[in-house]
Order: sequence, then structure tokens, then C-alpha cells
Amino acid sequence: MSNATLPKQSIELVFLARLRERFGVARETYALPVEHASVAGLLASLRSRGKVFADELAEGRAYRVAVNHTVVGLDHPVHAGDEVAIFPPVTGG
Amino acid sequence: MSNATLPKQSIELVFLARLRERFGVARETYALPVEHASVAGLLASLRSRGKVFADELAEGRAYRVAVNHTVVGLDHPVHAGDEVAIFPPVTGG
Amino acid sequence: MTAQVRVQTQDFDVGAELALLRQNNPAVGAVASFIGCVRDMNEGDSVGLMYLEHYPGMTEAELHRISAEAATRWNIFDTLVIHRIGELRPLDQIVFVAVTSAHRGESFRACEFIMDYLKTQAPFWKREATPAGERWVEARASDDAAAARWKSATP
Amino acid sequence: MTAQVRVQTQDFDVGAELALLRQNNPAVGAVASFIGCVRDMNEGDSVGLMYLEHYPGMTEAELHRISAEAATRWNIFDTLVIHRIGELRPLDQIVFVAVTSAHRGESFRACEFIMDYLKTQAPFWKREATPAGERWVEARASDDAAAARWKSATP
Repeated sequence: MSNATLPKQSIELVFLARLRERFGVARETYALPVEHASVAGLLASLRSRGKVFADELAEGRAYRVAVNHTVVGLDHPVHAGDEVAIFPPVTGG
Repeated sequence: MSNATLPKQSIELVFLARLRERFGVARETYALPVEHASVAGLLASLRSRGKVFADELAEGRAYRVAVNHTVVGLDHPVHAGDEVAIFPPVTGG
Repeated sequence: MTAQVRVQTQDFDVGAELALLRQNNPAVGAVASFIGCVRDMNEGDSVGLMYLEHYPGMTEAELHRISAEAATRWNIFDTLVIHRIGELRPLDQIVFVAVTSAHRGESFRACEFIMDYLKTQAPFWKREATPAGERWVEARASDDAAAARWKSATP
Repeated sequence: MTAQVRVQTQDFDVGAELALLRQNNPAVGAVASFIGCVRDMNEGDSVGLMYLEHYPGMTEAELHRISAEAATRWNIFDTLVIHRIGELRPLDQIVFVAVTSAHRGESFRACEFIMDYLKTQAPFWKREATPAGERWVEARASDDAAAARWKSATP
């Protein structure tokens, strides 16, 4: 069964700092299969891209996910139109 | 027996803030009888002046004594030439 | 209570900011403030240049959230947070946090609270240039510990 | 480590003092500071004028002792204490304490420690003019409590 046959929702992905550099992309519009409509689902979907995505987003790696500018946990839902940012632990101040 | 017949040592007394105002004096040279050569002895000697000295320096009143710029306790010795300051609890900052 | 938050590339004048923050409010008895600066050494390596990236939109939202949280915990008047982004060099000012209150304890507490949370929650990242090349600064466990203190702290 | 102590009638410029304190030392990553100001209300009464008296000689000795004690407790670089004396009015700056260090925890701790001890140990006294007349400000139990905290505190 191809992903293309499943309903999808469009979200905005944002990658920051070291992850932006590693992924080679700062921002992209992403078609997330609706059965993956959570942070955990999105991460699984992104890991399925393989290579650097599978590596950097592996469980146990240190990164944070923010949905619409708020850091959330793995079970947080992801809706169409959401801006989902993935970034390393912060180091400002 | 008159105090005048006993040996005395000369010290500098300094009164500050409210106590300076109450005593009406900021600084005086004081002839302290040598058998009163401690902070407790000095306070007893000053209380014997009566009136406002007896009142303000009564035991239980809140004041501090510094000998040569260091706050000390009642049993601290007082030597000839010492500068002894008596003042209310501090309120700076 | 006002909470000012500014994310900017340009430097800031702490004296002018402190005067503005007090805004001729004669109820202010205490102003606690903190300046973070670029050091020329980090983790044992010399640092010649630093680049600060952030996440526009979320940064401002987090800094406002942190400032509002401080105002719910302590009896304070006004808060100011300025954080610079872009290229910085040793001696440059990075961050400024200032808090006004009637009495000193509240402004000290709130100022340190804001700094501790800023360090662990606000989406800024530092990349530094050392003789061995560029590197992203790693998050410090001690910063997480500093922020965690406030979870159990009484005002 | 330098410990500056100044007791003066004139006002001070916190921005200039902070810049001087950092003295172009690129090891400084943190500057914590505190300004105490005259409020227009105290103990429920309006205050129009304040007079600050001190004990010359002992004041400077105490402020140096307090600054040195902070430097033995925490890993800090430089400290500055400025305290004004004489006539002051609401909004006027009274006291300024600033501390530099590599990391923020040490400068925050040392700055608040110096303020707490200054409040309870340094020989300054405030007399304030209220509508009911002049009065000497009473020492506050909360200041003694704040200073006592440090007796058991670990760095």
C-alpha cells in the first residue's frame, strides 16, 4: 500500500541549529499521513526517510519538538496547518 | 571611695544615629575606670550617668557596640586608646 | 506590570535600559539585573567568534511566558529581557534581564528564575568558532539543574 | 580579584560602573547587579526626604570585609559596592552592588549575599521625613532573616 493512497494533512516543518544543518533544510511543507497525526507518528514518518533523519531522530537522541511554538511530548496531536519545529536542546543566554 | 581615686584609661566614644541624637553628643573622650575595662563594664559605667544613658543602654534595648570598627560582644576588652562606638541596629541599603 | 521582550542583533545600553525600566516609578525600591557576556574561552578552547541562532516567534512567546510566570510567583513590577542574535565576539553582551520590585528578595528571585528558564527553555542556539573549527555549543546539565530548582522552590 | 567600595554623597552611573567593572576582561561571562532606590512610601507613610548617616571608617571596613567574604565563598572575579549618604529623595539611587564571574550562579549568589550582609552589618542609618515628622527607620526582622540564610547555605 503506497502512502499516496492514504489521506494526508499538510504541516509546516521547521528544523533549527545543528538539525537544520544536518538535514540541509530549514523549513518544508510536509504531507503527514493522518494515521501519523501525533508527534510520535510524525517522528516515525520522518525516520522512514532514512539516513540522517533516521539517525538524528532515533529514540534516545536529544532533541525537542515544538508544535505551534510550544514544546510538547510524543503523544501531542499534530493537526493540518500546524507548525512543528524540531531542534536540539537550547543553549542561549 | 571616689572614682577619681581609681586608675582610668582614656577611650574615644562614638554615638551614632538615634543614639547620637538622644545623648546629644557624637563623640567624646571618656575616662574609663580600669576595673570596667570591658564592653559590659563600659556600658555599666555609662548607665551610671543616669537619665537617657541609663534608659537607652539598659539591658534588653537594641543597640550594638563596635570596638575599633568591629562589632563585639559584652565580654570584649576595652583598652586605652580604643574607639568604642555605640549605635542602633543598622538600616542601610 | 509590564513585560518587555526584545530579540535583536544590535547591542544594548544597560544604563539606559535600567533607567527606562524604573520609568520614574517611586514604588520601585529594588532593581536586580543580569548581563551575560561572550567569554573568550569555553570548555577549555579559545573562542574567537560566536553565532547565535533562534526560532523567531517561539523565542518571543517563550520569553513572555517565562516573564509572566515570574510575575505570578513573586510580587514584582516590571521585567525586561533582551537577547542578542547573530554574530558576537568575546566581551560582547549577549543577554540582559532586569526586574523591579518594592523589596530586594523578589527582584533577585525573579531575575535569576528568568535567566535559569531562559537558559533551558528559550529557543536560542550558540555556534562557536574555535581554533579546531566551528561547533554547536552543547547544552549543560548544570543549566537543567538550575532550572529544576524552581520546581520545588517556595518564593 | 578586586573589591571596590565607595561611600559617597553624589549619584552614580550604573551603566558606566558596569562597563568599568568588566574592565575588558574576556573571562567574565556573568555580571549580576542590584540597585536599591528610595521609595515614596515606607511602613504605610509617604516619604518626602531621607537622610542617610554612616560611621566613617567602619563602613568602609565592613563593606570590604563583606566583599572579601563573598570572594572566599564563590568563584567570582570583581565586586563593586557603592552606597550613598546624606540627603536623598524618592527615586534616588541609594546603593549599587555588582559582581562579575565566569558563570551566572556565582555572581547571583555573591551579589545577593553582599546586599543581605550590607543591610544587617554595614553601619548606615536612615532617617526619613514623613507628614507626621522625622523618624529613624527601624531595623527589619526580615533583613536579619535574609542574612541568616547564608550561615547554613552551601555555595
